[in-house]
Amino acid sequence: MDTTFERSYLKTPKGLASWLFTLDHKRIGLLYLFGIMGAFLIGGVFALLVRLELFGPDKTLMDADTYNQFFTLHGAIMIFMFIIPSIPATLGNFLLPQMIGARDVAFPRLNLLSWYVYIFGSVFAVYSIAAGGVDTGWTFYTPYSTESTGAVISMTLGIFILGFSSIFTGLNFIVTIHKMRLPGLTWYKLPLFVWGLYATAIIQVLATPVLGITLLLLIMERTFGIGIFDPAMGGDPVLYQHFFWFYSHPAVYIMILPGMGIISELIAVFSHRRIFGYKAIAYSSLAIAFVSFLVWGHHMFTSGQSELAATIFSFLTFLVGIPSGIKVFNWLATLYKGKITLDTPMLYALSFLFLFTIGGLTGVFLGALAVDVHLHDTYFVVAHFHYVMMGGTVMAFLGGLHYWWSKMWGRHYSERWAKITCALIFIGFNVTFFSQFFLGAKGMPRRYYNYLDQFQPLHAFSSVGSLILGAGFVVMAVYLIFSIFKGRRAGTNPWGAMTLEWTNPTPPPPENFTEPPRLEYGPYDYDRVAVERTDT
Amino acid sequence: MDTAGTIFLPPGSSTLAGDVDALFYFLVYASIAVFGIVVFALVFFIIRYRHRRTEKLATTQGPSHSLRLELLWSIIPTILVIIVFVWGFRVFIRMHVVPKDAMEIKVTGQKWFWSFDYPEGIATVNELVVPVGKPVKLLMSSSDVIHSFFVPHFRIKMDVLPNRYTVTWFEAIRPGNYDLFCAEFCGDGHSDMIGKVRVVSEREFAEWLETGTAGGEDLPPEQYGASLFVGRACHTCHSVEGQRMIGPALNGIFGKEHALASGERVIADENYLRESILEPQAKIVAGYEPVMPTYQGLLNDRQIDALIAYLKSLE
Amino acid sequence: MNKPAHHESRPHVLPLRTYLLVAFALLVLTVVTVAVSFVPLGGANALVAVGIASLKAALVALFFMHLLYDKKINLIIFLVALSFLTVFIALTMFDTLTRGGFDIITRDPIDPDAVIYRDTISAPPDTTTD
Amino acid sequence: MTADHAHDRPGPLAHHFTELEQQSDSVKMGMWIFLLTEILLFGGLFVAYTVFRAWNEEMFINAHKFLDIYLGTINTIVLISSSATVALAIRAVQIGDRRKAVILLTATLALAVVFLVVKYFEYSHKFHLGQLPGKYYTFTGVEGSNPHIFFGIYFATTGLHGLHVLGGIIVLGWMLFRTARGDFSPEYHTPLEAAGLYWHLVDMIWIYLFPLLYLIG
Repeated sequence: MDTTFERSYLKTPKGLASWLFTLDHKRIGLLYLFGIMGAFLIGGVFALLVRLELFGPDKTLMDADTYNQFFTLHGAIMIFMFIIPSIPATLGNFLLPQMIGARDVAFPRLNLLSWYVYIFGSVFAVYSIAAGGVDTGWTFYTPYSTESTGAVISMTLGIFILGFSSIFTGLNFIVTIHKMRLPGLTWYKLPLFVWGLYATAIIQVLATPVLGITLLLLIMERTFGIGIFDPAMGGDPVLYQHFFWFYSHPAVYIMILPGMGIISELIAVFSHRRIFGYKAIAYSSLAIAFVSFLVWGHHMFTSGQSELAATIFSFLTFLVGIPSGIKVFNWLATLYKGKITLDTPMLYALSFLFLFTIGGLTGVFLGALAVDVHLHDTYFVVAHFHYVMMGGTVMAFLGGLHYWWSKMWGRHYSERWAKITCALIFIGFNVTFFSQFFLGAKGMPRRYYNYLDQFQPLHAFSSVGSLILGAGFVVMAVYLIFSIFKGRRAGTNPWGAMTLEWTNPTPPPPENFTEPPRLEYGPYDYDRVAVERTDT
Repeated sequence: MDTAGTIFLPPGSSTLAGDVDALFYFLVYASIAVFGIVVFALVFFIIRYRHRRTEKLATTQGPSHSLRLELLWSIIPTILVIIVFVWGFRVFIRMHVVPKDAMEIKVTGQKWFWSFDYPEGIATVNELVVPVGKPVKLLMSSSDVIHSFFVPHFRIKMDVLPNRYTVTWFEAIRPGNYDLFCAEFCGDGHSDMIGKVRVVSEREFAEWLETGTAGGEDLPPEQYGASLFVGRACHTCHSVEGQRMIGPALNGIFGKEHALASGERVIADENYLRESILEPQAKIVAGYEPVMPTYQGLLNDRQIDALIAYLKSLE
Repeated sequence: MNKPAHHESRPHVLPLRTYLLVAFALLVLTVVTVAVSFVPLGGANALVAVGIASLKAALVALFFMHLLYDKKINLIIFLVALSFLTVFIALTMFDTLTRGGFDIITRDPIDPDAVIYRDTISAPPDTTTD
Repeated sequence: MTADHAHDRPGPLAHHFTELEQQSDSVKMGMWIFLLTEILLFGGLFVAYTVFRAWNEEMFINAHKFLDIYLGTINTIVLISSSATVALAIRAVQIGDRRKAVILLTATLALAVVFLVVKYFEYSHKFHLGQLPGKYYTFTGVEGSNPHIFFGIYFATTGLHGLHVLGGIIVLGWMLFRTARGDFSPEYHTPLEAAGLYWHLVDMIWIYLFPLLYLIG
């Protein structure tokens, strides 16, 4: 009955080998999806274990060394194996060529290679759990990381390899966006998700090599003691922090910029409204990408860097807040006079707006020099970056995943369960992390295995929230997997969207477009053309 | 300036706290205002422009951009953040310029306790005793990895680096006991690297300096040793109830034979215990990491004897 | 952007002379920079060496790597790499060269050999403070 | 969309590109972005060099005198010549002279090997003297504090660069094979151009390393 299914990228060609050696960007996107979901599961289990241990002071479940390993692994796995590849490598890979009317990315073989590199690097990283664990925190600060007896080398080597995967994806996307666009699809006609991916890719190729050399030098410091970062050999641990944050601060924007791109799509589609201030949103992505390289020192206000450097970094940090603010206001203005439908992806987009605003505003606290001195390395910082990373990126990712789910699989998930889950995640998230703002301001330092009794009620509250959050993700896994096999058949354009990927069959054929796509309207021309929802 | 504790911040107990808190609360109220505007607009638009799936979708008309509005919400936040930057910067400079008349105390962070050396030749562990109303300059360094000196009530935090001095200062405005945390991850004992700042009156401080490290010398040796065991942070890593912690449990070890990491065996007599306190790396008990720092200079002979007496008394 | 330029079906071939001249210039500059390094100029030695190296690098990039004739986007990519490297160096040096501005520490250094320590002490390690 | 065009598509054109020029431009742009990542990878080492040199200029000046300036100069000339030969090899392909291209690429490979051989002699001499990186450093002839840091940076930068030369030999060897096989024509020689770009960058990095380490220290 379903010839579209039989001819779709999911079924042609068939067989495991055709997946493992595929050059199709859509299949590679799905391979990445399985990879990062595995990483999310492992990282999430570590997060829950950490939260359970913190339910009460002293020993609750595990001893201090195990706890230190668990929070390190939670951080390292979530950042390097989940959130950095999350949106670009899965949704980006799946959608970018479809959105610009291309048949594939510029370098399909490099694309597949990047997935294998990702798996290879992940194997190293996961191996370090077996090989004695790592207890340095995901930042690997020297000299602790040069002295630690854990499997620091295999973990850093794993992350070094994962960096190549990130670079390959970024390189591929930049060239694809420059060279593979449909003739006539000019820069200002691109969907904003593509702009987000473009800005992300620029950061990926510019920043990741510095992470590479940082980790190489760290490995050399451990093996030869070359004396650049290790004070015992005459090196400077603060210089390590400069190196590390030169990558890791822009990396925060590798995580959030594609999320912002997704939100731009979702807000426009579910308000059925031309996006407000297209150029401002597009350019603010590039502005964020650029300024993100100038602000890394705000992680180091109490680290012993000079007062002059701290001041410069603080000033530049505030500059990066402005384009983020512009985006939020433009999204809000897009809702004005729209036709707003509250489908699940839109619920995630609205959650994003709510949570990201909190994350952004608390970031201003941390950028202000004097206040940061009090809040640095406390739970306030933990709460802040979870609001940005999880409340921001993960919410956007989930919104995007639900929005394009039918495009990927040709089937719908259960809308009712999806809404219940969205509520669970929203509530669980806020219970878990909002309490941590109070903990941090009260002076609770981060990475504490044990804590003073006065912090116990808030810690317990936060731990309960994490269980709600975890339950939400379990339910989501169930209904999403169920939908792949039994979900209601989806039509070509169930949301009434205007971007190109909704003009081809669902799920798409291997070559994406059965006939050359036509540019009859732009991605947000809701004021010119009435697009109908087509769903079966 | 005196600020009471709130749901956010602990009571401010140093001269700097008022300045920091003022900016903090400015940020809290400004954030609530901005957040309120965003959420109000969000909820209002959702209710006002809600669309049911059953209705037909038609074209929507609304502004595609508005230079005036976009300038408005670019310029106002810019002005706000510049105010916050300048404000934060001014307080930050105050934090970093140590008053000329400050008394200087040497702080050493090591795994996993703090030690304080007074110019008068007194040394304390995990307890910083200072007079109220007098600026105190802390000259800090670490003997192993990076630590961070953090007293929430004083709103100060500064990393303590190996091989280099860093400086911070405060002036306490109220007598009392305040928590001192290590805020930079430093290993298994990181969360137990907790000390106290005891702020006392000028007179009490002078008396304390006279009597040395808070007395106890007149106690029987076992009791004095017991107080030192806590006061010198031995209990951070050693249990006296038999559990394995970062270091081995110390009850009932005296006079018994123990296996060392080198494969040798040793009887735990007075000499061995003394050596283990002053040169901890000389003999490592099998199954433990060589992480204990030396107590050379932190304990005098009488105190070491008292500690040994205490360990002997444990079952 | 990037209108397909159909007239360029054949590559732009530089004359042999250009390559040989550039190679010759590179060799001459190498000899010059080595020679200058034997002349004691103080701090200027470093400047001259880096200046000549940059000139050589520019020759390689513009002619051997065809940046002068290639699509401008490739030149932009190259310049972006150099400018972000400059940002990395400059902002790091803002810290490393200005440490210890407010805190005059009169104690002896912990490890006199530690190079990072140089700027944060007021007195050289061998003078005794009283 | 593609099946009916299959007969007029040139051989080396991959399925997802529409014309050869688009493919060639994409590959070159991709290569330039790769070179950008290489510049920033080495960039970290340049930052370490600059920071430590600024902190301890005297030690750097004293220590650099123990590098062999003659071997360094020879290697610079070798690498510049190899860069020139690879550029000329591409030109030979562009004008359709395959024989000359093969000769020039062989010369490039030979020069690259010479570079590594010279490097090998330099390294083994330093190992012999105990001028080893970091904690293995035993040499006592350098005045100033922590000279092992200079040699640590020396080995890190030249070692990483040496690995890139080794990678270049493999890539250029493959290109030599493909040129000899006749894969490239004046119309299509993009892989050779990309390999050439890589080799020029390796040369360019050495152009900086040489004066920084050997001449001014």
